[in-house]
Amino acid sequence: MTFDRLPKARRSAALLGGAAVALALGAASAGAETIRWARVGDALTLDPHAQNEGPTHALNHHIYETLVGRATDGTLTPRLATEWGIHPDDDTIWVFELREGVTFHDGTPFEADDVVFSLERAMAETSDMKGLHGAVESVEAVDEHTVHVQMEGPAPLYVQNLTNTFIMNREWAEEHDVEEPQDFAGGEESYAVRNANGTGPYTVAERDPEVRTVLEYFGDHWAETPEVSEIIYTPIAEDATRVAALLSGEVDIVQDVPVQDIQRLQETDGITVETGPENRVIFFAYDMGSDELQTANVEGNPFADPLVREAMHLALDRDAIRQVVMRGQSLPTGVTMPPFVNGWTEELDEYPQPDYERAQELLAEAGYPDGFEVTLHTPNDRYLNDEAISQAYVGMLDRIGIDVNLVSQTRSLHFPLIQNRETDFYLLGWGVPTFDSQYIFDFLVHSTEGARGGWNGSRYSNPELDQKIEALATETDLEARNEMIAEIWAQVQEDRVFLPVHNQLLAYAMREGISLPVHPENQPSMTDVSFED
Amino acid sequence: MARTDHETAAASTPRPPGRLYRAWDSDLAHAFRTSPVALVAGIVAVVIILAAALAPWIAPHDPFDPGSLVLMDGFTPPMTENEFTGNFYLLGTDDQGRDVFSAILYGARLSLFVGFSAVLFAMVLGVTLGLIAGYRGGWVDSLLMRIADVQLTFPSILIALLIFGVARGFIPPGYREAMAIWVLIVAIGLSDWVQYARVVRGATMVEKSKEYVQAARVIGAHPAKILARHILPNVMGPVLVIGTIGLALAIIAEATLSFLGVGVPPTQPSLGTLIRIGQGFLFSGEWWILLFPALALLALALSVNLLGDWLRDALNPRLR
Amino acid sequence: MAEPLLSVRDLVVEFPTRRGTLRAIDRISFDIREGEVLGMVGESGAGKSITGNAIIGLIEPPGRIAGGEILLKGTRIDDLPPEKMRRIRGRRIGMVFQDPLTSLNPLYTVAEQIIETIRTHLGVSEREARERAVALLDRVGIPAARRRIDDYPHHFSGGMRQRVVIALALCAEPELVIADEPTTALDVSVQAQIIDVLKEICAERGAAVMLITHDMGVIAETADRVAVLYAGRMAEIGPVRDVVQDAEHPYTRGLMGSIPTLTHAHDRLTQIPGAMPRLDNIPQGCAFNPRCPEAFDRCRVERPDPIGRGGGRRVACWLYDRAGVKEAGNG
Amino acid sequence: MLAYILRRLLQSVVVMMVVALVSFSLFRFVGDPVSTMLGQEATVADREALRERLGLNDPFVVQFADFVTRAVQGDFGISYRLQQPVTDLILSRLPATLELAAISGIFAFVLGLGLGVYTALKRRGWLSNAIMTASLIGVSLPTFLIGVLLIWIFAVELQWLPSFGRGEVVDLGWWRTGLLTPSGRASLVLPAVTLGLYQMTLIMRLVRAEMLEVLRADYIKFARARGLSDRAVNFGHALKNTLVPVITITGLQLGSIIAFAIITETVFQWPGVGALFINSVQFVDVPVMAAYLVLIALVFVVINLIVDLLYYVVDPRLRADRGAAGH
Repeated sequence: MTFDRLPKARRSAALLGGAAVALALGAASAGAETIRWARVGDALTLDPHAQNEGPTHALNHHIYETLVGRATDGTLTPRLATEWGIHPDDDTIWVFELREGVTFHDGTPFEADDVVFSLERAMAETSDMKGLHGAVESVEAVDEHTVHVQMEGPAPLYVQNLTNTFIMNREWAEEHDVEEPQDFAGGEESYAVRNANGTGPYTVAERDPEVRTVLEYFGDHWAETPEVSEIIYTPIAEDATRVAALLSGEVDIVQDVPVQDIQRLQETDGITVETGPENRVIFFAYDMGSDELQTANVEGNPFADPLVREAMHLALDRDAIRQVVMRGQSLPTGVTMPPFVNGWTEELDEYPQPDYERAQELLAEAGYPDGFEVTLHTPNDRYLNDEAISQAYVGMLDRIGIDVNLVSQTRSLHFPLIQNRETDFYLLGWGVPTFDSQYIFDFLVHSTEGARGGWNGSRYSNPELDQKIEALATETDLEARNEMIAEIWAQVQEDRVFLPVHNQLLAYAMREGISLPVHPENQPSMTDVSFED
Repeated sequence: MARTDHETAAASTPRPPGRLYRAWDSDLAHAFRTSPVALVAGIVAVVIILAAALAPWIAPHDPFDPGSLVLMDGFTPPMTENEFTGNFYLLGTDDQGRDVFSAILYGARLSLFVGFSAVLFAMVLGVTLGLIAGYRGGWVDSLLMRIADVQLTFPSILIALLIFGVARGFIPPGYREAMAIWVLIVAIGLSDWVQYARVVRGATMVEKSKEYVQAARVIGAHPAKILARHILPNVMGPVLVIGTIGLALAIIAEATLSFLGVGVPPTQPSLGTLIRIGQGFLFSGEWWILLFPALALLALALSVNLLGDWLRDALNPRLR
Repeated sequence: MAEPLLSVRDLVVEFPTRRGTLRAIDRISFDIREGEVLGMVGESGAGKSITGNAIIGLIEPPGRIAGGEILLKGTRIDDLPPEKMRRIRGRRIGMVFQDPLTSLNPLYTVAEQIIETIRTHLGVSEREARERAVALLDRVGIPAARRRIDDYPHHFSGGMRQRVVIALALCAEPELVIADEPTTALDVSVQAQIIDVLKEICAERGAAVMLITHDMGVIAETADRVAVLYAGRMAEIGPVRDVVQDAEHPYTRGLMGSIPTLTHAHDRLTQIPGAMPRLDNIPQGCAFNPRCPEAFDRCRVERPDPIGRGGGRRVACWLYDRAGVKEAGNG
Repeated sequence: MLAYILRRLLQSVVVMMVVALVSFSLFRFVGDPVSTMLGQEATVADREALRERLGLNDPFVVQFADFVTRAVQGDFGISYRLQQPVTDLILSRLPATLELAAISGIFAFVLGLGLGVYTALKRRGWLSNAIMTASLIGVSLPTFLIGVLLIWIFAVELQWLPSFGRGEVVDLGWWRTGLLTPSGRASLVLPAVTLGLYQMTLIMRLVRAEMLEVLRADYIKFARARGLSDRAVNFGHALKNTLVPVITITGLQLGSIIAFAIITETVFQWPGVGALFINSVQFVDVPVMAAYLVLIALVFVVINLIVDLLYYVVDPRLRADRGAAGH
């Protein structure tokens, strides 16, 4: 089989080419088809179902493919599925028509059975993707190119959950004993962690985790041939080093550009920066449900008082944060929902101008004329300038008399605080992979029970709203459903469950002559790269 | 004759080594006055330490008071008016609108406090354990020195990181912030006591066999008293030298820990934290956010190091 | 009389300090004749060792020779360039230091240290140097020298080490050996042996010895002549028998009283009250005058220079200044 | 001699056990691995299930016993983060760190020794004083800042040297080296200087201090008095004696070079165990952290042993007496 041999031959050639490029530091676009791509962290694994995490998906999108894709404008696009929809006779079944003539990297043809296998694998106990497939009852291959997914009930938005669920090859997985994702308790490395056999546009030529990954174009890929034939992917953790690598010409594209460097990079000869909104909203949340706060110096729970919450809203100067902290790289918002998400409206997005006098009056009215003391938890390595945002808000709250202790720590210490309800007041960012409000309601608004409310650190609990949220999941009448979404948002906004700050803008900096649009989920595809010269 | 009459103390005759007060007599002061390096370093160190200590009275702003910060003042270049607010700052402002000059003063104050406290902690711990180990000997000595060995296994930065991690586990959430600085002090101090202990232990073992200590023992003086009265003064010279260098090291260690993400809260930045933050602006054009704190740290650490260096030579009678 | 082996003329050694310059040696003159043993006595700080160091050109900076001259067989050596002086050290003037425990480099075997020294000066083969070293060690009394020559210094006892040091000082066959308190650090029981070895072997080879000590007893038994130093100045010099039996300088007379009568030595002058002045506080006139039982006015004003007393004796004391303007005040 | 080594080895085992115990007990405080291992959709039940599978709910003693049992067999489990066997992971990263540590160690030792000797011999020269003062700059700024400044100057502005990574490496089968390619060697320069600067200063000052002490020693004076040449005295006698204490402390410094590599590796994206450790701390990758600390302890113990043996070779006083001392 020719496609079996071809990649190997190309592989060694490309390795040499890669070496030459690496040697020719700063040389201008020598190998125009090779892209040297750097971002802050590496994919944790090549196993497509082992980690539900942005950088991992971003790399895997080059190697594996999903049934449906997400375009840079947020809409769904056909990928391995050419058509999809709810079964006309049974609203609990999703039907996917699969693309024909697709082969895996090892030459095996892609069939419906692979989809069945992959979805079942994604639902396995050790899969990190299983949360997105909780409503699936069974998957069935109707014929070679049609798959039926039987849901437990009506699931009008299920297809939105599929944009990061990759399709593997059943035979390959069985051959290498990777029918289930990595089990940490097992003590052995899964073959799929460093090896892959997908249908994606690139094959893995070299994989040295956290050091260097080389991908080569897969000649038999079904889509149009991309301009980039080779990708050298390097994680560079330090901001300054990453930017330096671009400035010195050692990499072509830098994905996680610190906001403060954007302007300077734009002004630098030979470098361009593309920016665009990310599907992620940054907000503060507070414990409004407990009787007592853990860190406050006053009796009772000031956050339970709507007046206090309103005062805190009025103290937040979103424009100043945008202007100074974010260097203009953010879209201030009044709602905890990125504009891509179904349910977003301009009215909801509006936000008040800060009014410190009014805020102080409200505090006094609420019985805190001298304010109170509380601790704010913030991550310092998760979102763009997360620590600086929190710090700025601490200053603003101080002005109205709320004395905030800022605790800034790494993500692995920060997030458990929210999950375990150990923080009164915290910063959180929320990406919405399904692009629908329900995802936000499920995790952030619904009372904590079962699979829902896991991130409801606000301890907000409204039984009436809970019912509506649950009803959303099975409402198939989209119009009625959107109405319900609007109602829920109205209540959430009225109760000021969150203190939204802004939506992040992403920035990709690259060598001049390259263009790469910003992807709302920060998962750029190198197939989208075009060269101008 | 080439001598002037009636001058008092003099240098030539050998003296019993060590005695702190003797070392601190006018010889040292003279050597200091005549060493240009020591003099400049001393002046720089004193100016910085004084400025830091008097920060609340000297600094035009209080950078630790978040309420006084105007975010729109952020990124004001030095000696320039802010384009939005028209405010003027000598050394500019950082990303939070914090006056860099005031932040340096307060930050140096914090760094020096951490440094001095950590050194003091390490010194007290090390000297005490060293005295005990050297005086008691036997299994106490073995145990303490094995602990020192194990501790040396862990490089100081790792020890500090781990102590920080542990403290976070023990201290209830509400107090973590208030305790952060003390944890830092303990972390740096604990990683540094071995040096003092070793020096003191060695000196103690030599001294304890000497007649005057034996005599004191025979007349039934309490061991603690013997240690304090007879042995301690003899080891203060080297301890002082280690301490001086240790101060510079502690200040740098605090900065390094800040880089690794542990340390004082960002609302109360130390000199090290300021540099860690400023480092992010190396390529963005706001050079002053990094440059001035870095220069301040360099001047402080360098002058303290030079003083320590000089002190080491000056206190060493054999090099005079 | 033949030209002296070593001649020291008006030697002045100064140490600059911040409180002014200290004179550690103040106009000392003496000769050493070939093959003779000159004893040099005085209390600690009197300038004995500095004199020795000055002769071999090893005054520690910032100290320096500020005046006078040192002649080796009529040739000045105090102003030689360092490289030329180096060739004299070890080759023509050997040196033995006080503490044998610290005089030997602990990291080299005895053989390595002796052979290195021999070959530095005598340009002989390694084998030849080794043979000489063995013979020399044998001569200074190291038992089984051929075997023990490859031992490290710490394998030897203090007395044995001092023998090694003597062998080292003599291995390039110098004409003069300066022995700076060679027995002070040793056990009393071996002191005499070491002095004997030193004296015998130097006599054999015709080397002169300058024996620096504060122990009048050793001088009395060993030296041909003796020089007494006090506060960096020469108090008295003369044949040892004369000086011991009939000391003329009041200080020397006091010193003679400190010759050990029993088994242990005295370190201080028990007969004379007070202590030697510090170098920055030397009284006007005779340095000894505050302690001198026979001091008179002149002693407090004018400094006495050594006065020839015949028989090779010289004494720096106004008591013997017959030509002096003022006569001795005491009756 | 053999008994000595055996005793030392036994002590080392104890030290390593203590290190393992201490580090293992500390990990419960650095964060919750489960929350970083699962995606944001995971439920409380999911997290609990994973925790159970990982054995994190077992009593501490059980966890530690399990860890030690497996560790002595060279099995440190699977990295929570990279899902590879920790032993493989560390072995694959170790060459990078060891090469960096070795090169910067050599840089620090050679330069430190040379400058230390020079400044000791010319104690009062202006150049010595200038070197002494300048060397302090290296210890008066935090390592991370020095690294970033070097990148800025030599990679961005001058574009002489690479800013990150190891360059092209050659796989020797069990060891991937960057020393055999020009880009690999170029990549080593900045990290090695950054890492070695601090140690260089320490070694230089140590050498100088020791040498000044030694130059005052009687046997040096006696060597001069024997007319040995300056060269023989300074380098044959003084230097050799200086080296005895210097070797001990320098040996111990090697351990801290490997530890300080954490920062240098992070700044230069150097694919060694230090960067691996820091990433693991952020992710609470307990198996990697534990293995790393045990590794550091092992390295230290080995270095310590080698230093002791070296000491033994250099200093004859420590060797067993061949003959009884006597007259």
